[in-house]
Amino acid sequence: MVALRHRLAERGIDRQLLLLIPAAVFVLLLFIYPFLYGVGLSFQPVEGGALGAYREFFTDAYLRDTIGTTLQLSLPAALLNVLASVPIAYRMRGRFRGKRLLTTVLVVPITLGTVLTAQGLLNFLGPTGWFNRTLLSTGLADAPVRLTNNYWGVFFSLVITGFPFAFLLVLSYLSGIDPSLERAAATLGAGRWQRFRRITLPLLAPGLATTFCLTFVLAFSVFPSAVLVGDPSGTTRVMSIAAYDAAYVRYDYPLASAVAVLMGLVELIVIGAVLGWRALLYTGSTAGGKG
Amino acid sequence: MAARRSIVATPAAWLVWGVVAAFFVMLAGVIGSVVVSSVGTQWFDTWLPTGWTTRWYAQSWDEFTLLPVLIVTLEVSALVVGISVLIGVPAAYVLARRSFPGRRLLYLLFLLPILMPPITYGIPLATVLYKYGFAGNLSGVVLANLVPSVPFVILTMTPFIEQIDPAVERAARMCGANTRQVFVRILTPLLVPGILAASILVLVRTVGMFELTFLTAGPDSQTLVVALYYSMSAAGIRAQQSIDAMAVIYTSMMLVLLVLALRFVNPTQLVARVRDEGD
Amino acid sequence: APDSGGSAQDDGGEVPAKPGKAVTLNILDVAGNLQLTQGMIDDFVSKNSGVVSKVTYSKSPAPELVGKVKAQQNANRVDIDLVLTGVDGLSAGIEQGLWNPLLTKYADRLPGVQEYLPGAAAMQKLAGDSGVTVTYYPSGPLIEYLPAKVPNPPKTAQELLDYAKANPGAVQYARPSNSGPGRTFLMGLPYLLGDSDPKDPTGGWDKTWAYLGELNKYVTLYPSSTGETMKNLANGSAKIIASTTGWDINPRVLGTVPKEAAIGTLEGFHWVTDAHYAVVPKGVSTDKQSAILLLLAHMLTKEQQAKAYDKGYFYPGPAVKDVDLAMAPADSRAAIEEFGRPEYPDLIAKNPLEVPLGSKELVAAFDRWDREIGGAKVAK
Amino acid sequence: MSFEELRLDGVSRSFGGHAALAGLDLTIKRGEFIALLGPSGCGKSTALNCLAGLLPLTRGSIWQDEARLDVLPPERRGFGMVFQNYALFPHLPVRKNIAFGLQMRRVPRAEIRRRVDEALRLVHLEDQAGKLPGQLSGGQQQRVAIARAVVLEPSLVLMDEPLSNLDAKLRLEMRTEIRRLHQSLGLTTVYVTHDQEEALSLADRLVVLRAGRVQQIGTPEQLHTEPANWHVADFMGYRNLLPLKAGARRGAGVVVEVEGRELLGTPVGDLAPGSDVIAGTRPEDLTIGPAGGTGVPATVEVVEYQGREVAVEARTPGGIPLNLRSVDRPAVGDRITVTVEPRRLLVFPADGA
Amino acid sequence: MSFEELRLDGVSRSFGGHAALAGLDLTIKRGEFIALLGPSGCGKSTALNCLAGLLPLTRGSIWQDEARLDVLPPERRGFGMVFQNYALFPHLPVRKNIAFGLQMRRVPRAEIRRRVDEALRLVHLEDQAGKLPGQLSGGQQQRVAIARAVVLEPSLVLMDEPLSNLDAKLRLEMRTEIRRLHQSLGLTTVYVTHDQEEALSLADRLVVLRAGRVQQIGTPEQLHTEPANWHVADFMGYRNLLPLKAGARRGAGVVVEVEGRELLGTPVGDLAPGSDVIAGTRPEDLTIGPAGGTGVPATVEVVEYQGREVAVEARTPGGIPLNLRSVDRPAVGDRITVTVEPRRLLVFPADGA
Ligand SMILES: Nc1ncnc2c1ncn2[C@@H]1O[C@H](COP(=O)(O)OP(=O)(O)OP(=O)(O)O)[C@@H](O)[C@H]1O
Ligand SMILES: Nc1ncnc2c1ncn2[C@@H]1O[C@H](COP(=O)(O)OP(=O)(O)OP(=O)(O)O)[C@@H](O)[C@H]1O
Ligand SMILES: [Mg+2]
Ligand SMILES: [Mg+2]
Repeated sequence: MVALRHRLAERGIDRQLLLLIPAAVFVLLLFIYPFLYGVGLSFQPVEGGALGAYREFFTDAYLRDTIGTTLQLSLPAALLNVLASVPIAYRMRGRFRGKRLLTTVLVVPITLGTVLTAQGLLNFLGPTGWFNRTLLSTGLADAPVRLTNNYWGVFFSLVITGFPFAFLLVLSYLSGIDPSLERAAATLGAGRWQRFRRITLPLLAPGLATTFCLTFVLAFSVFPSAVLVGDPSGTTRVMSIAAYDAAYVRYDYPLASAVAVLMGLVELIVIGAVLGWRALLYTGSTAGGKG
Repeated sequence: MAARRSIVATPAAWLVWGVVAAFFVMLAGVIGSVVVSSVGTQWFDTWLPTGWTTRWYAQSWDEFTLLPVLIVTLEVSALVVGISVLIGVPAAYVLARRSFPGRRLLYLLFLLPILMPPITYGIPLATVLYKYGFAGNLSGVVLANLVPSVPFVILTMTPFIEQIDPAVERAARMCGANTRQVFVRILTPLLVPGILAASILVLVRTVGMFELTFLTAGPDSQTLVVALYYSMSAAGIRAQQSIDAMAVIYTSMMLVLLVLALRFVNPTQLVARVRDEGD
Repeated sequence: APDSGGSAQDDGGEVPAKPGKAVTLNILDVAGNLQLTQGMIDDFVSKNSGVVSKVTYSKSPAPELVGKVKAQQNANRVDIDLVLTGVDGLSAGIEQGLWNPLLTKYADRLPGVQEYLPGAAAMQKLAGDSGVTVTYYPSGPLIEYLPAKVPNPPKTAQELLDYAKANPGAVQYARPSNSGPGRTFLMGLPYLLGDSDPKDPTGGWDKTWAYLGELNKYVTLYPSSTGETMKNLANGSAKIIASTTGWDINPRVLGTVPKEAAIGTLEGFHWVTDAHYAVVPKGVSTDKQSAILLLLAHMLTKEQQAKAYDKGYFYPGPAVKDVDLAMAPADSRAAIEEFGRPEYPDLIAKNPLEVPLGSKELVAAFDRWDREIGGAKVAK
Repeated sequence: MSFEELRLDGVSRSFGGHAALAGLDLTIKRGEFIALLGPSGCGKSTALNCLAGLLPLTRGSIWQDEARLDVLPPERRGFGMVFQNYALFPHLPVRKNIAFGLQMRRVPRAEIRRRVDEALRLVHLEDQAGKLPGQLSGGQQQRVAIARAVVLEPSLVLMDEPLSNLDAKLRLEMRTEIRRLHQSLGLTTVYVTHDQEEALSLADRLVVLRAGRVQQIGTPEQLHTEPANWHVADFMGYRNLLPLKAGARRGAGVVVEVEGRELLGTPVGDLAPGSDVIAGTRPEDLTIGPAGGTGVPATVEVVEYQGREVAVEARTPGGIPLNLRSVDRPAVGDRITVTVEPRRLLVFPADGA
Repeated sequence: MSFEELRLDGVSRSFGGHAALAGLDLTIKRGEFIALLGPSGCGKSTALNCLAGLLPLTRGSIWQDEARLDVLPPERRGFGMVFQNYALFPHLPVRKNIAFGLQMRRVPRAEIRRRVDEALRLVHLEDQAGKLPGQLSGGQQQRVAIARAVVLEPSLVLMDEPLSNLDAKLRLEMRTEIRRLHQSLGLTTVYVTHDQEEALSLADRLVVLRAGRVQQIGTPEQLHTEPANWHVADFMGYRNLLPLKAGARRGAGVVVEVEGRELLGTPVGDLAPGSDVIAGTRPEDLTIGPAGGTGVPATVEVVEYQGREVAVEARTPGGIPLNLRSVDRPAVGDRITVTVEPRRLLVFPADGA
């Protein structure tokens, strides 16, 4: 009994693992069964055998290309969101007046929701919106610049809704890093950039990986804005539109499930790569020693 | 107060603040144009609407009986945020701190609900919930929304927990704190920035989650997003301004929630670091 | 909710003439129909508190409807008692076997059904026995423009194309799968162009697809909603847009489109009609079914139908014959007198009425439009 | 929660194959004060963590009287601990840090107040009670850590170098306080230190560890005067350790030869004549005589001021360095002779366990 | 980056109104070894941080020869620092932690390798080079921190209690290494310690701080034998500080009366007869005589083993506690008399600055 406990302790198993149970039970009961049902459904298409839905997806270029379209939209958006948050959050670590206001304002877009964002983009960036009006009246452009109902509209909406997420997370992760480490690096002759590059960034990297994954997932499953400010039959025909189409327009649930499963798979590949890379990083405490 | 070294802004700093400023301009434009439109009578090819009115608000308020909807939304989001933090943080803790066989598999399991679009599992999930009498009322909406929220909390919190020095927990145990007390008294305060961030994300997701909410909601457990979605994408004629008004209502509600959240949790915690020293 | 009652066991039996005790009805509107009919329903409830004690309304976009009803039926707990839907939701439900074919047994309890306008009757036929037409309008296709900017509007399909060619970006219609007028325009084209089989978008629409392809070269933007096209018309970034009778009158009443906007028709057009239906999901208790039958009978009376004029939202609106504007409520009359168009009764009377495509064909048309017309933008 | 004795039975802990602590056997009586001593990295903190329950054992067991202890989680053992890296709760002010354990034990408010005040007084931090740990100096933090542990009056308190960051004066004071606490509260204490003087003055018994293994367990005097092997001697301040050859026995003593002079020493263990030995002595046990005296000749190389005495480094003609202490102050370059009493020169086998 | 002298000019730093360091004036010559001494919380780390550029000054300036230094960011000052809390980079293994500064200075690879190896040897961590800081013992971490700072051979190295977590033996070794480094590389060093012995043995000059203010600056001997006031004396090991009344002058000395016996002491500063004074002496300067001798009578209360000597606590009939040291071992309860040489008894004004 005790020997077993010792052996288990060495492998890291003890009563603390019980803390996992509520979450695990929850996911098992409410997710796994319905999910397997959905996956099962994707293998029971109306025609074409077990893999019919998948075959249809991959043989129909109009469906297949949605993978590329989605990635082209979500990868740059997620990347931009994360990368832009880092320098901004980094600048905002110290104390300065108005910091709280600035942070709050940066976080406000979280509350916008897709609809207001979409409406706002259509109004603001539209052909007669304030933006184009300003360009025209200042003579910066002689015809309205088209920024809505195409790739850029969706991209902007992903940035507006995704950036605050990323910023909030990055700022929080950043503030968990012991500031005395940067000081130590400074006394060792590291300038601002090197301190950031060699000390802060590596300690922040695991958080960045997670942030990237979360914003990527949000961007990848973009749906309403792809329809509202995008070009849903062309440049912004993302996978979720294809899935939605199959499920709610054609009521072809097997195909819809297949598309959704493929969406999950593509996301999993990207996230797996990122998290795999994260596993190679240092992920422990970010304290520098005592105190 | 401490004398500050003169802040000579480097080009990099200018760039960063420039980008922030551009973002703010964009944000102001986006929000402003919607708000202006929602209180305008007619707005054609001009800088500002020709007249002002509040009838779009009155109209959407009546059409969707928004008061009960708002209350339901508040209840649902509070419950979802609370429960998912309660369930998710302990799980994240174990996943961040411990290594045990099957950890990676479990992590993957927790990741799936975030990755999978609700289309895959929404209808069977609703069926299950209806079968056991959970759907069609508030509990169903809450349960369904928890499915992606709990994993979301887990994923967000893991790096936060990794950052905390384990010695602090050990010290608490030596003071006689059991696991629950370590959580409540030590980890939670240290994790406040993380929990706050995660809660806000979950809140936004929940308030904005149409599919699962719609599939499991009963007639008196609709949330705001269902109304909003309707005004946005339903058939029929709807003035742009009334959509704008709905969007503004939605946003104000989120803003109120955010402010409330920041009220109950010390707002400086969101940005201040616990270990803040000197300057 | 415990009082939502309906379970599969008691929906098969005979529907009593009156419910045993007053019931609560949960009504789901997926077509924007309550705008027209809520007044009728409230009127019924206030007069028949012994039949219906309370009504709850909820609304949602049509597509998700099927999933929800399906989930409820799978679990034997249906809490949606009455669905107000357009053609899309109706036929999707028929395909999935969700609706209770009320009319097969109880047509005699709905005398109004015999009184339908010809167009409404045709729409009712489309529904089989699964739904009851409650409102109806001939819809479009129409074109809408500002006379100040388009002094000489095109009169034929060819002229529309020429106009588009001369003014790239000036002609606009919304993506058909997201927009009523867009869809009506799509379905109306085969009649305008004289295609071989206007009901078969895959095989019989050669001219239509060719025309749309040509037009596509001069269309820079397919907005995702009709509202957007209306806005663009109003702010001048679009000059001619596709429209319908409702979309012509109601936005001008609301003020989102200038009052002076005018409509035009293209020579030789056929109306592609549209209607809203009331359907009852399988699994609703017989007590509730009986209350619903009484409610529907009430809604199909002429006095109630007159409320469907609304503010031109579904112009004209009533599905039954001989409902004059004069019978409509005062504000409705006022709005239509101000913003309505005298030419409509004539246009409706003089042009053939056609029922829309069945859902399968319509989906096929959307799909092809997305691939060949909307999606072709990618290549540009 | 009080106990009669605590028994460690082959307690071991490895980190990925490397044994940080190997087979520690030790019985601690109630009220005893045990010090763990040993060079950096020898496993002192590991031993403490195992005892506290913070590190699961990889072998062995711990018993409290007849109850098995190593299966209990740390919070159920009822011990107090002062951590080497303080581990203060960064979000709680000093007062709350100290009150934490009492709150966990549901002590009434008023009493918490009283006891915390007392603990604050004990560590001289009355005016810092409201600060957060991040605003304290290193020594202040360490004192908070001490207060936090002793305020609980636990049945066993574990201290990991609790005084390492304090100045000499405060250290002496705190040392006295710790002893006072130990005595008045009957606290059983296990104390890790690298400071032999501290260990000698505080502890009833010392445990000397090296590379995870126990070298010697004994009273301060035993360790000081009879180190079991040259490693212990090295650690106990025998700074002069000369590798020599054993000579003949002379009575209870043994002869060793340094720079051609015979010295008499006390053997520790069996020493075959001619075997390799290490002769050890403390700087303060070497006596400086004038050049040409009877002792080992040497030349003064470094003289270091140390207050009342000076530390002297000298070197024999053969190059052997010697550390000495002296009240007089020789000059660098002086020639001296060095003598030692036989009982102060210990001779160990060179392969000393 | 070398300099002739470093001048601190009224350097001050407050935290929220409380002055942690007030007006530090100090000139450091190249190659000098300065120790900052003082009780916990007196501002030692603050002074170091100000010098390193990690804390902005609230007043004063720092000059390197003729160049103003306090406006430069830390990385441009070219100093090395050992942090009190180590501040090791948790994500880098030991070797990379040490190499970090060299990499920042773009030292060629091969040389980095060589110098890091040497530094590792210096701190005896050759076998831990691949571990992460979190896997090291406290003392090992501290040694990494030392290696990281000295490997740069900076023009000035700042050390904040760098040896506090090391055992006595290693401490002595490291102390020697630090001195060797200081001398061979000509490193100018500012060294914070709480250990007066360490300070005395290492430093050219000592700076004693109390509550943010300089009490005395001087050579080790000056401080040891001529503390400027009773606070410094207190800190320098004058454990017996008796509040008395000044008596008459007698030659260079002054008479004070303890328990009815007159003692002759050395006055420090002006002492009006009858004024309040504090007479201070070290435990080791008190001599124990048999009962009935000429000194102050007392009774032995505590005897503490401390290796070669014992520490004795005795109490006079009037209740004044005395700390003594003795090679012989009196028994508790023994009656003794205590005497002191006049030059070992310093008499300070009681309101000593
Ligand atoms: N988590 C760990 N992973 C790997 N090795 C470890 C870990 N913790 C400790 N060790 C190793 O175990 C040995 C003993 O460490 P321990 O902390 O017990 O030393 P210590 O005696 O307390 O030393 P010090 O006096 O320097 O604090 C050291 O060599 C250390 O490097
Ligand atoms: N960030 C801060 N906020 C407020 N007070 C502070 C802060 N940092 C230090 N202090 C205070 O300033 C005083 C001097 O601190 P400092 O760290 O210089 O002491 P120290 O001499 O290094 O002490 P030790 O020997 O204990 O390390 C202390 O009273 C401390 O509480
Ligand atoms: Mg240790
Ligand atoms: Mg300090």
